[in-house]
Amino acid sequence: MKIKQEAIGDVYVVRLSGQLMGGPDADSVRETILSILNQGYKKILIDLKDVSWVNSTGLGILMSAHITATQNGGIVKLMRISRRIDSIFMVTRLNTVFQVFDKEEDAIASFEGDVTGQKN
Amino acid sequence: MKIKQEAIGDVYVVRLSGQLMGGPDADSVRETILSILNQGYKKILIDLKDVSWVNSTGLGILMSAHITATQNGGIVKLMRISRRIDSIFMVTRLNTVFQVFDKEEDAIASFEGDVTGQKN
Amino acid sequence: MTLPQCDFPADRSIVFQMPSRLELLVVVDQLVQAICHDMDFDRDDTDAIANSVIEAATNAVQHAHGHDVMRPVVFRFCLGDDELQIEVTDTGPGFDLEEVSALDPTGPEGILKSRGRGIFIMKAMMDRVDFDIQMGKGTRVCMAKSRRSAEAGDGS
Amino acid sequence: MTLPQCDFPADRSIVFQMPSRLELLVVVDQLVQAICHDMDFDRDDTDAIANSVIEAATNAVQHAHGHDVMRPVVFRFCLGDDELQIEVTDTGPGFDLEEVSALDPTGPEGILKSRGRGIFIMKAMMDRVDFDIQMGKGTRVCMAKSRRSAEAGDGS
Ligand SMILES: Nc1ncnc2c1ncn2[C@@H]1O[C@H](COP(=O)(O)OP(=O)(O)O)[C@@H](O)[C@H]1O
Ligand SMILES: Nc1ncnc2c1ncn2[C@@H]1O[C@H](COP(=O)(O)OP(=O)(O)O)[C@@H](O)[C@H]1O
Repeated sequence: MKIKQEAIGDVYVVRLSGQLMGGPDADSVRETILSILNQGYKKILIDLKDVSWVNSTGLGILMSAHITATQNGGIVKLMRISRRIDSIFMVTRLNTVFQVFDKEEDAIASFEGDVTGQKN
Repeated sequence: MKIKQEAIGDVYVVRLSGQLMGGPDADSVRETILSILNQGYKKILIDLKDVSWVNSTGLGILMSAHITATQNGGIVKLMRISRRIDSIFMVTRLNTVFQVFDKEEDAIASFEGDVTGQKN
Repeated sequence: MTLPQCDFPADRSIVFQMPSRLELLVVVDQLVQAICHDMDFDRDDTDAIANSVIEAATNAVQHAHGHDVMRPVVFRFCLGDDELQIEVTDTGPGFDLEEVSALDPTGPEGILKSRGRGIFIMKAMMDRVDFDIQMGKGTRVCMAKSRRSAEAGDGS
Repeated sequence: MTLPQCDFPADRSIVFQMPSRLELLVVVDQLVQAICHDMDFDRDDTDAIANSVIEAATNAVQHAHGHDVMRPVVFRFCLGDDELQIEVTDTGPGFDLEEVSALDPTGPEGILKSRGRGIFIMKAMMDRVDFDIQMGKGTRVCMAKSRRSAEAGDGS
């Protein structure tokens, strides 16, 4: 799995590619999320466009990101998940935990007023 | 492998899809070529656009088609072969036996005056 | 490997064996996709089967073999007329299926956990999932799924 | 199967076994593509390797096993740092390699034949191809190819 990062205004976009399946992936996503929170960003958007599949360990990585962010007053949203990943989200009900967007602009716009603590 | 056929003027286009690898493929291509020649067509164009790969048995099928056509005063040309199939044509020198075209219009045009006996 | 061999007929069996490396799950995924394509499974069923095999393989690599790359994971596929059967076998310690199945990963407590979804996903996505667990010897996960079109006539 | 087992190390070996059915060559192709992708082979080398494995498998199915679906073809892959080694093993009658290699399939006589290109293709597309033929017992084709980038430093 590869990770690219980009700040768009006060939203920090994390673009993953490859497969999200645990092992070293878990640590690198966790560290990325922590460093983003440490920089003061609260709004995190994970782009899964180039992730072909996710296993349950990968779902755990996303759930940890969610919990870490929430504990630090932040929020994690997802965008551009494939039909295959969507089906695993439905089955595991993670679609009730994460807001998921098809379009980047809608995802970015959705953060408006979501988090009171802005990047300082 | 699937076979579709279409007469465009006096050129008979045979469109293959799938893989060309012997077994039942050999018979169906042979029968197709023979029936085309029996209908009086001499100009045969095999479209390989939707053939992902060819093995040596598949090359043998094409070579048999070439020989059958030639023996009956006809000619077989090929079009739209993938990079992968091209490499196997280079290695086996079948590129010296068959004329291969990238575009259908060029392939069709190339038959002009190729064969004296027209469809009757 | 002391587990009983499966009795898939030779003319319909594909066997695949790989070291316990998570990186190779991408190869497993492609293999399963190709088998499902050959059997004319549709896109959604293919994804469901590939997801389930990956879950079973992930458990074998992580939990059974602890990422010990010298220990192979064995996959057997039986390509039936309308049904694909799959066995994933490891030589790990086994586990208590009842215990791990006790917590619903979609319930209020389970959903916030970062683990415990693998077996649930297999059960949700396949028609049948059985575990043959021999404590201290190994686990064999047996799964099956029929083509949708094959079910069309059964009135369900 | 009386042929000697290969000595690929367990932590780098993938094994694949299938019935003698030409339709399954599409599965072999996808498997080889996935392994080559995992090893970072480029497009052209991947095609060359897939073509060669398909040739060896075609020979095993057609010539060695005469399409007898009860007789499995076994593939072993050793994923080295820079080189992929592949063995394709059948339990057929074997053959006279010198005899079948006598006619050049690109020469004026050979080019017009509809057969006799399989072994030539393997030799042209792989770095190494060896045959371990045991008459009446079986044939094992051993092939290897290195990544181009891996050769870049050797001055060739
Ligand atoms: N093949 C196996 N060998 C040993 N233990 C296993 C195996 N499969 C599952 N387990 C045990 O069952 C638990 C639940 O597995 P699972 O539902 O896949 O979720 P997860 O892998 O996320 O923990 C695992 O944590 C592990 O303790
Ligand atoms: N695995 C094998 N078992 C038995 N005979 C084989 C095997 N591989 C090749 N042969 C023999 O060698 C000949 C040449 O093989 P090849 O170069 O692949 O061309 P082709 O398969 O088109 O004949 C075959 O016709 C067959 O007689």
